[in-house]
Amino acid sequence: MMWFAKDPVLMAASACATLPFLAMAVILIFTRQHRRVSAAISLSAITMCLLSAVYLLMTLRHAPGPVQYQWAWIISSDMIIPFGFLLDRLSLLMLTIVAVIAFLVQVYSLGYMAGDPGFSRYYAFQSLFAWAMMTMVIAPGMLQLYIFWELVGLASYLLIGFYYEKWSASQAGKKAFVMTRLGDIGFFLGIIAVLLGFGDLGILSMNEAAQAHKIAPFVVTLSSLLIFCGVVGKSAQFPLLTWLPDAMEGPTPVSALLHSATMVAAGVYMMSRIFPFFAASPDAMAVALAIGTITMLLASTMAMVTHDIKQVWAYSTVSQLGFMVMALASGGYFAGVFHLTTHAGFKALLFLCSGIFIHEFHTNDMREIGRGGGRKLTIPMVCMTVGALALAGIFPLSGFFSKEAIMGVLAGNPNKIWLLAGLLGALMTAYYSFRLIFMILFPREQTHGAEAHGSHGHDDHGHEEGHHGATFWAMAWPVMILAGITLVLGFFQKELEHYLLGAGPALHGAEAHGEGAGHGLGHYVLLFSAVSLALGGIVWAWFEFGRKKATQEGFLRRYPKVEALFANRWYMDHFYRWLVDYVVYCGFTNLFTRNDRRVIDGGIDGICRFTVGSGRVASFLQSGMLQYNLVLMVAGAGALVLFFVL
Amino acid sequence: MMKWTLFTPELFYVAMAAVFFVGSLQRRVDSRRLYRWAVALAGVGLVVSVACTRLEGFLFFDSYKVDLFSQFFKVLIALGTFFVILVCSELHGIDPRKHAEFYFLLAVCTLAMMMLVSAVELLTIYIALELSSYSLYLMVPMRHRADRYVESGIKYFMVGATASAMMIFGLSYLFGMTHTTYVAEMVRVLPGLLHQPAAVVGLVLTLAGFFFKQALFPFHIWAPDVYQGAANQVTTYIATASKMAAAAMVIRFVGLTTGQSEALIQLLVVLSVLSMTFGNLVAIIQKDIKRLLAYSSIAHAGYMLIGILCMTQRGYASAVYYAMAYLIMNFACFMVVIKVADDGHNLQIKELAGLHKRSPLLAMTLMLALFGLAGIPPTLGFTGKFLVFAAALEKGYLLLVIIGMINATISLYYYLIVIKAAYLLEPVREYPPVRVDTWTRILSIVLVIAMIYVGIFPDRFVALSEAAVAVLP
Amino acid sequence: MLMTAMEFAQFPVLSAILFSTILALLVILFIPDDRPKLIKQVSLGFAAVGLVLCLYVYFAYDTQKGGLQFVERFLWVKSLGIYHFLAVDGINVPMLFLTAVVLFTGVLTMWELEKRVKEYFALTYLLVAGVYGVFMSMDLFFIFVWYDVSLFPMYPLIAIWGSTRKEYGAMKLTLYLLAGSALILPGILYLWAVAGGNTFDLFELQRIGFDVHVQRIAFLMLYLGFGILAGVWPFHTWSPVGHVAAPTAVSMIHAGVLMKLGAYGILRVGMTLCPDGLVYWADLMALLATVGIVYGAFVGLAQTDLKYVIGYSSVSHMGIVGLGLATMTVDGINGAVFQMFSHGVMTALFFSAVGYIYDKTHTKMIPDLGGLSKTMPKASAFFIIAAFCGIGVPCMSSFWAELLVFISAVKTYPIRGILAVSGLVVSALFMLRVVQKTFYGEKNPKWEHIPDVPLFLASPRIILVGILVFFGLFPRLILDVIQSAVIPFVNSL
Amino acid sequence: MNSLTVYLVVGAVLFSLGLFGVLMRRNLIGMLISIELMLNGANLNFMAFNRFLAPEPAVGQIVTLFVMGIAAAEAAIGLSIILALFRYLHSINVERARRLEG
Repeated sequence: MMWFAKDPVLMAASACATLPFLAMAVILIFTRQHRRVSAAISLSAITMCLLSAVYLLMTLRHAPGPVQYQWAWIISSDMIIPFGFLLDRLSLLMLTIVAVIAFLVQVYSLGYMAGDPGFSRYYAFQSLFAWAMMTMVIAPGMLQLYIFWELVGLASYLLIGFYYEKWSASQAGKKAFVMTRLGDIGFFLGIIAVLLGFGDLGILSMNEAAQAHKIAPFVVTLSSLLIFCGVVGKSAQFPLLTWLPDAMEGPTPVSALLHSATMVAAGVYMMSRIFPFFAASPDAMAVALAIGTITMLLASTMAMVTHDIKQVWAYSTVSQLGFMVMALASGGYFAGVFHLTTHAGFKALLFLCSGIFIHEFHTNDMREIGRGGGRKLTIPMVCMTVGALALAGIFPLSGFFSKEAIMGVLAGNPNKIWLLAGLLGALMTAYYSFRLIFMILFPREQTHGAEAHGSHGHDDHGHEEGHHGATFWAMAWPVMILAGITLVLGFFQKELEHYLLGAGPALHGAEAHGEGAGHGLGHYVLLFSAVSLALGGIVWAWFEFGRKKATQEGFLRRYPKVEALFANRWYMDHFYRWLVDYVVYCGFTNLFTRNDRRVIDGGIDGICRFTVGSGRVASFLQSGMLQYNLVLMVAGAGALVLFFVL
Repeated sequence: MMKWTLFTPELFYVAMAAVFFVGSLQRRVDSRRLYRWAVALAGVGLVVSVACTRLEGFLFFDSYKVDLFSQFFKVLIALGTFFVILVCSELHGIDPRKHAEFYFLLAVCTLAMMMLVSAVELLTIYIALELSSYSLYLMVPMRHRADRYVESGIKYFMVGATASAMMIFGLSYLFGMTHTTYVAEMVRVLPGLLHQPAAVVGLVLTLAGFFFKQALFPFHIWAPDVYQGAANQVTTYIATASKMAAAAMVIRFVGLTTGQSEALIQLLVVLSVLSMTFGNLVAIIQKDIKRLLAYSSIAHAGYMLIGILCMTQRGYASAVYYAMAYLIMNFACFMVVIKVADDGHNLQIKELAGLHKRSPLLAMTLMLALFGLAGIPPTLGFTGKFLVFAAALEKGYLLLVIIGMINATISLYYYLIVIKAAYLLEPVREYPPVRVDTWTRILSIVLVIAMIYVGIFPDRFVALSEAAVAVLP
Repeated sequence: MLMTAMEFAQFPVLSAILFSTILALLVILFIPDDRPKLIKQVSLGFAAVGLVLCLYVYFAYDTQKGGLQFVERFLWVKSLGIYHFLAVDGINVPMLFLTAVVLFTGVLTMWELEKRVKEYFALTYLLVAGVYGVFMSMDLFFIFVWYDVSLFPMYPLIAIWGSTRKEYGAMKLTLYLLAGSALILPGILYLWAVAGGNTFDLFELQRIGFDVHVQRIAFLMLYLGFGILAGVWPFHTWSPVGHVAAPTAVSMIHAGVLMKLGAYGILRVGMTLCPDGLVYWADLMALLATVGIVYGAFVGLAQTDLKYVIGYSSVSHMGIVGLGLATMTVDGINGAVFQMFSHGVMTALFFSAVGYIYDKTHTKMIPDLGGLSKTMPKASAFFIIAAFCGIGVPCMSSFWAELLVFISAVKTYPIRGILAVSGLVVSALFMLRVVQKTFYGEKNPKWEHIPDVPLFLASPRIILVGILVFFGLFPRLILDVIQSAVIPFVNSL
Repeated sequence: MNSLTVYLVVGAVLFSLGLFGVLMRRNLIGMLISIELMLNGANLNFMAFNRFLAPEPAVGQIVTLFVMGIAAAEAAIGLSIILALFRYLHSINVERARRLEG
């Protein structure tokens, strides 16, 4: 233990990498029956982590280079899989984000989950989630990253399916796990490709080697693409994006966590983690850019038609993740990470606010909430509006700055189509987010019954309590804190940029290329057009949903086919359903099962039956008639003679 | 004459036969007393045989060879006889008036088989063989209230008589070709004569006689009917002691050929494969335990033949070990059968149902014995098979060994059916309780220990069988 | 009187482990039938003794020194060259530990057994004696003997105490496995005979070395023979049927330990003695293993019986072992041995968890269950944890094993490796499907009255979970041991 | 005419006739007689070999004597068994005795 005490940095990092796990173990093993104790343990663990993270951020803010600790986790022949901590600017930033969001969500959950029978379990899983995510963030090697990446998946599976008695919840959990697993296969193969082609899985050495072109380009491209599959799965990019909207089956705080700082952020984080490696392969970057763009646009269209409040935010998450991938893929390292940061804040805010509404009205349908008097809940309403503004990219909220950064990067791309797509995305973002806000703010009776949306409320564990009880405040405070962060975070853009890009010359190069074109006059044109598009989106939403005479139907109602396409997620789920039902179940499974029963087992049983049958046949040799037997014997002797003679 | 001491065991059984002959002349003899006499005499006979193990020499103008090999088998035969007599306490399978005759025939048969083991001259072999056969011919139809089994006696007799006629005809040709009746000499010249059809016919027909005794396919045909039709104790005797003599004879006869004839080996390979396969296949569908064991004995003759056909010291030794193992395991099975069916009826497999409750000890003995027969360690049956297959592989008969092992797997199936009956099935109707007296209990425990001890610590017994075959030329 | 470490080192620990089981068997046989409690206590006591001794071996094994330790060797049958040769190296140390753990937890799992208690535990000990024997013998004769000893008690164990189609399952399993041993015995004897027929000592035979053709034939026989027990596709069908039919603890021991005997046999006998044969057949091995991995997962998707599901997952997981062995690399074999261990613990946990559910509900059909998490959260949790382990969730020991195997498999056999890795998705789908259908969803009113598992009955499962997680977090503790044997082994190939 | 071959042929014919009889006769007594024929074929062979080839002239004759004795015993045993069977079946037709099979 001595070496711990000597090195406070190490101690802090270790705290992040162990305490939540211990909290989970203790809760699951000992304190399942004691709800308060469980919450206290979990909260204190995450508080410690938060403090450690902040401490680390403060201490190592000006450190010249990354601080790295490693121990061999396993050693097999010449392969060493280390466990350790890589503390550099990016990981520290992310660590802090995760800790903050996780902390706030856990506080919020004190209110939201109060009275739930699975309260202790909930906190155990929350701890697991936090632990996995934080340890992943500070992983020094790809394998450790992969390991905790998987654990993040596990934790989100558990939390999404938290209301396991609800079929749809467990279904959503399963879907999330399997779909991300699909991407992870690629990730895993990508790691092996790196291992085979380069031999070292340390993140720093990978990045350096790729930048210095020490790795064969083919290997870089191949492994980047494979690793990007992991990002596709985890960050819900096209074509594996449909699990994320379903993932809101979990408790709302979980969605907040999942959509902001942990699960989906993991993908983008990993991409930025090995950004120099990615950047070394233009082909991979192009693919990533395309996929990010497609994702962003598809998700935006989906968000425009749904009435489920959480689903809107879920689609918006997907679309924002698309933005981040676009930014990273066009070389905008800072823009991507910055958007990740701001997004973490305002998306958590949005979800937590929605959570309050859902908690209050026991429904997910925004029209129901509106009719129920959602506007009367002032704090969440205001905060949600703040969040929506940030999402739409309105000055001076954090989303504005990060989105501008992304636009700047996209503008730097010689092919302007990406920029146009980005601007279109910004428009749609503003439209769908304010569609939601307006629908809650200005409820319409006549829309009643327009669409019988399945209620996802939590009637079975609802409870009546005053709006201003402790429960409410436990939820309100985190929301307000987040709203505050959202308001001010944008102004720290320069500081953050300085902080992040001070990291290394390698990153500078990439960034300079990406952001260079953003300055000057073009920059202001871009800025103006983006903001005006966002405002246009808001106005459009006002026109259709906000004003007194608005039908609150949306222009898409006029194109039922398109609306159906959007509402059905471009039939992607149908495709997967078909894939699972017909290819997996009816195809392979059925085939193999029949093969197993009929051919293999049938063959074995057939051999057995044949043996018994031939016994029956052979027994005819032993007839009851004495002389037949004698004939057999004599014939046998004769055959033996013949055998000898011949 | 000192030389007569070599003949002590045989003389003893002559005396024993005489005693029971006198007994059979008595008008009314208590069967319990006869049983006690028989046990005592057979016990002494065993002791005498053991005591004479180390004798060596020739008798009767060199037509009778006493060596470790023969004495070892004599001990086994005496042991088998002793065992059989031990389980005769409830001799319901035979008319009480004929018990003395039964013991008399048993003694004569034992005597004949002992002679057979030592005989190295054709006429002696023939006479010993006939003597033992005739006693068995008479014992088989002795069954009390034989009903439908009455035909087994005539079947045995007819098949046996035909086989022995064929054998003597074959012997006549061998005699004609080699001009001698001494096996050792005959075998020396025989390989050179094998291109002549007459020699071949002679050899094959002679072997047919031996194989008949050993119940190898296709000379097995008497075995199922006789096993099923004879009284339980008689079947036990045929399956144990009589098998020993047959094995010894075949080993000695083949052992003399010293493996010069490729064709002979091939012939034996074919026979052994056929025996194993046929025996095991037909055994699968049997319902009567004794009949099942008959087929299993056919299969085991095939296994034993694998050891013999290697024509190496190790091969013979393994066959000797196998024979010993077979004696013990088979006897254990039959003992259980006799005890469970103590009124002397033929036991069906399903009648074993619930045996584990009716008599756990017998059930365990049966299970171990059957696993032994199937060649499952750590019983001696496994060690026997292992040795046999090892010997075969030393000669490179890989395929033969694989066939043998597949057969062992098939055999496991029907043994498992019996075990299943004993351990799993619930009796469909109330069966009479199994009476297990102290002697049976002791015998069972001894058998169980023997089966496991010899299986786990085979070293001494392997050494013994190797020493026994070392005297073969 | 306490023995000092030095004195203890002289003590024949391995024999003590082996003969403690036989002693247990005898002791149990002499306890009267009407005292089942005592029988169980005695069983547990002996299992604990075995566990302690195995733990001692585990920790006393010197990984720095490596090689064979705790050697006991003397001549058993002179004329054939059979030795009583017990020793451990890095490969069988974890296997012994696994056996002891599974036995111990298995005895605990069957604590509520009421039917023919004495025979049950006697047979279990016979079975375990065989398993121990195989794992510590270094003599081909004894490997085979103990191998068979461990197989045949399965018949009564399944046929008497089993459930679904028990007689069929028992018969099929026994015959199938003994048919496998029908190939092993000729293989072993063949090598022995070719080597001159005077030693069964594994390492002497290894030193002698064999001709390539001999190795090819012998390896194929050994591979198929042992492979049947290891559930190599397409010789796997006994395994689901047998597992379904077997009583809980027998399934635990069988899937947990016995199937490992097969893989261990391939490694210890086949690969040690026939390296050239291995090289020749490795392609086939890798192919069959890959097919097994994917196939097992797909077939598992269609099953409606919990134990069938586990049975097919075993096929899939043992495929991973096979794939690891086929790579012939240190990583691959490390992973394979590690997977043998992890899978053993994991399936033991699986069956143990299902055992409780089956005991209480008397059904293991998935459609009849459902929502069990609500009524018995703890009992369900064990199954769910096992399922996670089966999926290959990190920080469970099987993850590491799979990681190593897949890395080396993709290196050695790229196409097959990638296919096998893709099988992970299917296995995730199928495990989660089972978990969802059995434990999630609305609770079934039929099972509402069922109590959750009490602490004592849960203890075996807790132990197993503990081991899984412990070695998941600290894989080096076991991998270093394994590796100490695998590196020289691979170098000698 | 006075060669070994003739005797051997006659012996073989005797044996074959006996064998044929054993296989064909459905009458147990007939079968028994056929077996005696086979033995006589063997006897003839022994005598012939002894006369033409053997170094020790007595051996074949001794064998023959023994075989004759044995044949007598065999007939006695056979007849007694047939008698026992007749008591039960009231027939000496072998076709009646075919209940044990398989």
